[in-house]
Amino acid sequence: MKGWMGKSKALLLFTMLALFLAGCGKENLTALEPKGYGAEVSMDLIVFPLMIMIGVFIVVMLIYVIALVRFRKKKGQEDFIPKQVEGNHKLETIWTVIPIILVLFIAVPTVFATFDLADDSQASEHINVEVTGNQYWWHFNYAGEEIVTSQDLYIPTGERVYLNMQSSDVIHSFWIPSIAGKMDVNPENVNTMYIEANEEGVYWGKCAELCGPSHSLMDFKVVVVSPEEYDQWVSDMQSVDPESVPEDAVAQEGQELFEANSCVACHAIGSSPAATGPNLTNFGDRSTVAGILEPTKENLVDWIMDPESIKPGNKMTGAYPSISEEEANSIAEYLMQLKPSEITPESAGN
Amino acid sequence: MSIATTQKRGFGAVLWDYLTTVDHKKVGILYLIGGGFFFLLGGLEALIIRIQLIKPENDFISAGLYNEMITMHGTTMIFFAATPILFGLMNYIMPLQIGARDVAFPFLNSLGFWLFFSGGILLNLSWFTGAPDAGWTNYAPLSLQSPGHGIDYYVMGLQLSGAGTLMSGINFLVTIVTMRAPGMTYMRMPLFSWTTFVTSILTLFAFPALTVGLFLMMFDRMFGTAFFDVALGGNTVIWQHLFWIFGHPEVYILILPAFGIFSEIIPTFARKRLFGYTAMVFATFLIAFLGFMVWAHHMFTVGLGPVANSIFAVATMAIAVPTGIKIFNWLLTLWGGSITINSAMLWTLAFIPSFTIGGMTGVMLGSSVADYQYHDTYFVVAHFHYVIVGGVVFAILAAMHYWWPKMFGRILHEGMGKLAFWTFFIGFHLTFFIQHFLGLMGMPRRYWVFLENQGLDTGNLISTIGAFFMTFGVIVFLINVVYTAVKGEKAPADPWDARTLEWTISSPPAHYNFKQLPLVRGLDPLWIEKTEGNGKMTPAEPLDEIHMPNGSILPLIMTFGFFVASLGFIYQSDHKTWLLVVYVGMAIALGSMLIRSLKDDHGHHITKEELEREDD
Amino acid sequence: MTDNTNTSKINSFQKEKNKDEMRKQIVTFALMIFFTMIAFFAVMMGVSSTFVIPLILVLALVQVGFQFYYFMHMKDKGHEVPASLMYGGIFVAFLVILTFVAITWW
Amino acid sequence: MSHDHSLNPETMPQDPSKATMEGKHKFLGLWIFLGGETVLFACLFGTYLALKNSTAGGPSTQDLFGLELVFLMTILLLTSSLTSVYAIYHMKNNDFKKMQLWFGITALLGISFLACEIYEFAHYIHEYGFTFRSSAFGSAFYALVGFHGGHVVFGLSWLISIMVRNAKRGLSLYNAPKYNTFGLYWHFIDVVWVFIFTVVYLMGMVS
Ligand code: HEA
Ligand code: HEA
Ligand SMILES: [Cu+2]
Repeated sequence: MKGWMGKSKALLLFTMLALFLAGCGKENLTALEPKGYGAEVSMDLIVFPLMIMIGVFIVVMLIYVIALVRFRKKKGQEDFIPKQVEGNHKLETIWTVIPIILVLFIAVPTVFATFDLADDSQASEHINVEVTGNQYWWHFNYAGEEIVTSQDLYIPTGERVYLNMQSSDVIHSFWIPSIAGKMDVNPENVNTMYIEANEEGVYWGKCAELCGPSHSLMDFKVVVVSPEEYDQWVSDMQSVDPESVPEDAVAQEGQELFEANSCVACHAIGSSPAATGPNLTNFGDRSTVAGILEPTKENLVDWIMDPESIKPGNKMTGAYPSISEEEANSIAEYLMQLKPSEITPESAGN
Repeated sequence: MSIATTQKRGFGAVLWDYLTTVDHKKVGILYLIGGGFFFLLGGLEALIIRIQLIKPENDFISAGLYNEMITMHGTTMIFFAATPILFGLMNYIMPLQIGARDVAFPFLNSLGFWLFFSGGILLNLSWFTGAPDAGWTNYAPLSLQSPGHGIDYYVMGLQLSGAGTLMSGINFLVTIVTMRAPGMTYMRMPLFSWTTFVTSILTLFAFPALTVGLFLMMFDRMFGTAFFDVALGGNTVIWQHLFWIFGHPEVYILILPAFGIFSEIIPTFARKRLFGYTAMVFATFLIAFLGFMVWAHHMFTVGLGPVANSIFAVATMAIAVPTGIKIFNWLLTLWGGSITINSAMLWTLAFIPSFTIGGMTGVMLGSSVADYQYHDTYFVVAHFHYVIVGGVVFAILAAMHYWWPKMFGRILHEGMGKLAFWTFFIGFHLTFFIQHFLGLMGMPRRYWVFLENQGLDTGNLISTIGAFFMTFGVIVFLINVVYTAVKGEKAPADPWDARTLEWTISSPPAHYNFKQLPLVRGLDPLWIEKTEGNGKMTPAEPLDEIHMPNGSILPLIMTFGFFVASLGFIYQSDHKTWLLVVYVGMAIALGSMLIRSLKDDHGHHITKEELEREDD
Repeated sequence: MTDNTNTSKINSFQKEKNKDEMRKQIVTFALMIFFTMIAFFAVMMGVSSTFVIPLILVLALVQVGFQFYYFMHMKDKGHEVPASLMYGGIFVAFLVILTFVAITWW
Repeated sequence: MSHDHSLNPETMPQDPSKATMEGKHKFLGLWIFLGGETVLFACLFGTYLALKNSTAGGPSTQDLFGLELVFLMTILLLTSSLTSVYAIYHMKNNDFKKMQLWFGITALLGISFLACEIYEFAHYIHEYGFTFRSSAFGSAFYALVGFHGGHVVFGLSWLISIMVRNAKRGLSLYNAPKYNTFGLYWHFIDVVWVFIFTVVYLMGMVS
């Protein structure tokens, strides 16, 4: 049995390492393949302590296995009484001092990194986005730019983006595993963190603090584009005319329904910072419907018809009179054609 | 003998005996039964959680129900399973280990049990009307918004049981300070008694924070105060602080007795004195001390700022040092011993690597910047199940096999013991090891569903399979218990060739424990007598009559009063007539308190003649 | 039982000791009242807050020390366990209050 | 009778409250409990300190508090601490009547303190509309001071019930510990009040 246990541990360790080296999980979601500054700093402080832990674990297991192999009760020596050792000062000193040193090895870089990631002294020189967490969606207001989006956050590569975050209801937590660690979004104060992405792409973001039934469905995306594309996107977004009437007849009808059914009361189109419901200015460009569904019209119709079945406990359910499938279809048509920019999650390489 | 007479009594008489008992051994058994029941319930909830997560976007249970499930699982396991089972063991074993006939406050002891039990029942009543759903940590303001009465049940249930736990803690402290047998100095106390002592100190200082937190929560929810109401200037972070000022010490309340249990079992089965006894005692105190200075490591992402995060990060990591001292002392106790491996020892040996892994992920979590990634993911879930299941649950199961003969006079079946161990052990690592990776791969905790195509499917499936293995193990253990009760081998006083005082008296012990208090001549008193003396303790006093407390039904009635009042509090926010229920409940509780203080109770005496008659 | 006869028969040394202690406690009490008056007086006089807040806090601590050591006999023999547990409680209390003053608000 | 705990000159021990095992247990148990209470009140103080400026537009400390009443309350409670010491002094001299008398005075002082507190709260509610629902500050204030008041109420009921119960029984080894334990508790209430008048009222008036 003893041998088995020792081996099983070795095996576990080995698989652990193998998995680790191969990298695992979805590449735009996992924290193990950092694509941004915060995630890199965290990764260093994951790997280095892990190495120390593996070392310590090997030492512990060595003593353990040898003790179990050598000092099992032997046949024929049932009455053997081992020497009753009280202790050993030298050994005890060793295993007090070495862990202290190891812990210091971890502690020092941790403290430096903590201060590094909390540094917001340069916030004013960089892009600032006000992030509002809501049950169960995210609102992004680009400070001073008159740009408002929901669910999809666009940022350029290689630049720090400061997020000033507050919640409108309960506590949420803003997390994009491959770009940066998480930060809580509290109702009573503004928390600031910065993110900086190295590679273009669309990264998965998640809410990490239990916030109600649909907590697990409060996903969002970070669309990382090149600085040029970002500038392009900014100017596209700034030139949106919220009043513009779509060409397609169904979509026109949809727009009227959108207003008649008081959808507009909650959902702004344009740069209004109001955040009762998600801003829909660039809905047609969105990577998802409701943060989790494929961006198809069918999904949108389903959502409009019965949001409760998709996100239990959401605040849209019951906020408007019931709607026929046909009406929902028109509204969906209208929303899907809101595509103000060429720069989309698709172009960023979804 | 007295056991025989117990068996011959009718069911009603036995029941009445347990309902009114103030005997620390029976109270201990009540704790084990109550805690065991809640463990099964919590385990069932865990199983439901795992079934829901067996595949992506599963709809085995609804989103709301899932949140209720995790909340109840966490709350039940921590407050109503692990803690009370450990308190039951302390109740039963500690007085025997220090050579006492009783605890200092027998009445309070039984009151403590009933309060715990009624708290658990109250909490679980919420299943009928909607259980709490804001996680076991119950963060405001989510908990304030939660509709229905689920959270109210959580608040009142924990308040009741918290009061009970605090009482037990005080009781243990006074018992250890004043009731040690002659010659049992502090530095001769077995480690399980030491950890009981330190755990009680932790209880004493940690539970008041929870009490206050729950009070504020109760007032915010039921009476419209504004502690956590941001609109009126409240601050939700206060709840988080209060909860974790309690919550972190609470995890050491769980693990320290577990350490104590292992420190008893290892020397017994290695036939060797505990290596570095003094260092072990010292490390226990150090862990307790540091345990109060790290709570904000649960709040690294709250935005407390880099100074607070750094301080708490470093303090957290420091706990690795005293814990390491313990691990190495156990290893060195094994080293050079003559090791017997049976079920109790299997659980113990499995603990060392399992807990070490859990502790090491703990230190990794303590690195605040890394925690920005780990926090609220399955990595944390993996960490704490490694320390709790691999530490506390293993310890409880080890203790069951070790002390079962003492408590029930029969030895648990070895074959079934081993089967249960192996299935549970394998299942445990299957379930939780993979969760480290799930967390880092981007799976937050408390997720009702995980979406398809996120690379999380296989890991979750493996994890669920592991949970079924654990279930199998638990069921085998239950069968073992039943089998042993019916057919188990009878246990002698000292079946393991052990070292401490509890093994000097019959299994199970007479209700006064020691006919004559033993004279303790050193650490491991029984071992000393076995190697240097005649194998029996020398009495420290002549045979004389023994003073024992009287049983009483009042603790149960008092608890019933509080229970009723709690229900009243929960529903008075719907309709004020429920206040009547509060008054009735309080009247019952206060009335029985009054009776208790007005009616003198001097206890009873067991005469010398009776004692002599019981001499076989 | 008749109290008067009892009292007279109590060991006179013990009685003297009790009296002595009582005298100390009255002095303690007088000091406590005195400190209280200083504290209230300082606040009512509107002494500057940078000075008065530390002052009243120190006065409170001293008063509480008196309560514990004299009125509650923590200075006496046989109070080692209560004293150490009290220190434990005070330590935790200190941490708690420090936290709430220093880091609950940003 | 071998189990008669009542005292006579021959059996009078040095300190009757600690002569029996049970007495010792009670005394130590209460001390330990007070260690826990320290943390309990620290949490309430902490909450108060964190929330005391969150008045949500309602009255603030300076609008509300008046020091005269607080001073009176302080003197009442401090004095009651001294009278309870006197009572214990008489207990140690085995003078039951005087002990009851001084404990009686203690109870009266405690009741007057409570009356002042009730008056104070009523005043805030009626004059300023300041309740525990007004603001986070209101909640925290009433929670802290009210919790202390609750302790006073509990202490008084405890004292009165042992005084009544033992009025005709004289001092014994069975009831001496009860009085003594109560005395300890009462001092602790005083300790907490010292911090309340300093931290809540005096510091609330300084700004
Ligand atoms: C029995 C319960 C128990 C125990 C013993 C521990 C022990 C430890 N825990 Fe754990 N913890 C929990 C139960 C427990 N924990 C729970 C329930 C949660 C989650 C609550 C929730 O959010 O729901 C949690 C969460 C938790 C977090 C917060 C994570 C987050 O939410 O983001 C952190 C962060 O620092 C942490 C750290 C630690 C550390 C450093 C220890 C240390 O005590 C471990 C020390 C042990 C060792 C280190 C191993 C042995 C030592 C050696 C072999 C010596 C050499 C070692 C080194 C030099 C490293 N724990
Ligand atoms: C003592 C503490 C303890 C223990 C022992 C366990 C034991 C287990 N826990 Fe956990 N767990 C917590 C404390 C504990 N847990 C806490 C505090 C949380 C956090 C909650 C929160 O987020 O708020 C948590 C959360 C938690 C999660 C995360 C949920 C989420 O975040 O979404 C998961 C998921 O796998 C899980 C699984 C398990 C499993 C499989 C076991 C297994 O080890 C269980 C094994 C036992 C059994 C399988 C029992 C089998 C018996 C029967 C089935 C018989 C039934 C018969 C009758 C009732 C008559 N637990
Ligand atoms: Cu912790």
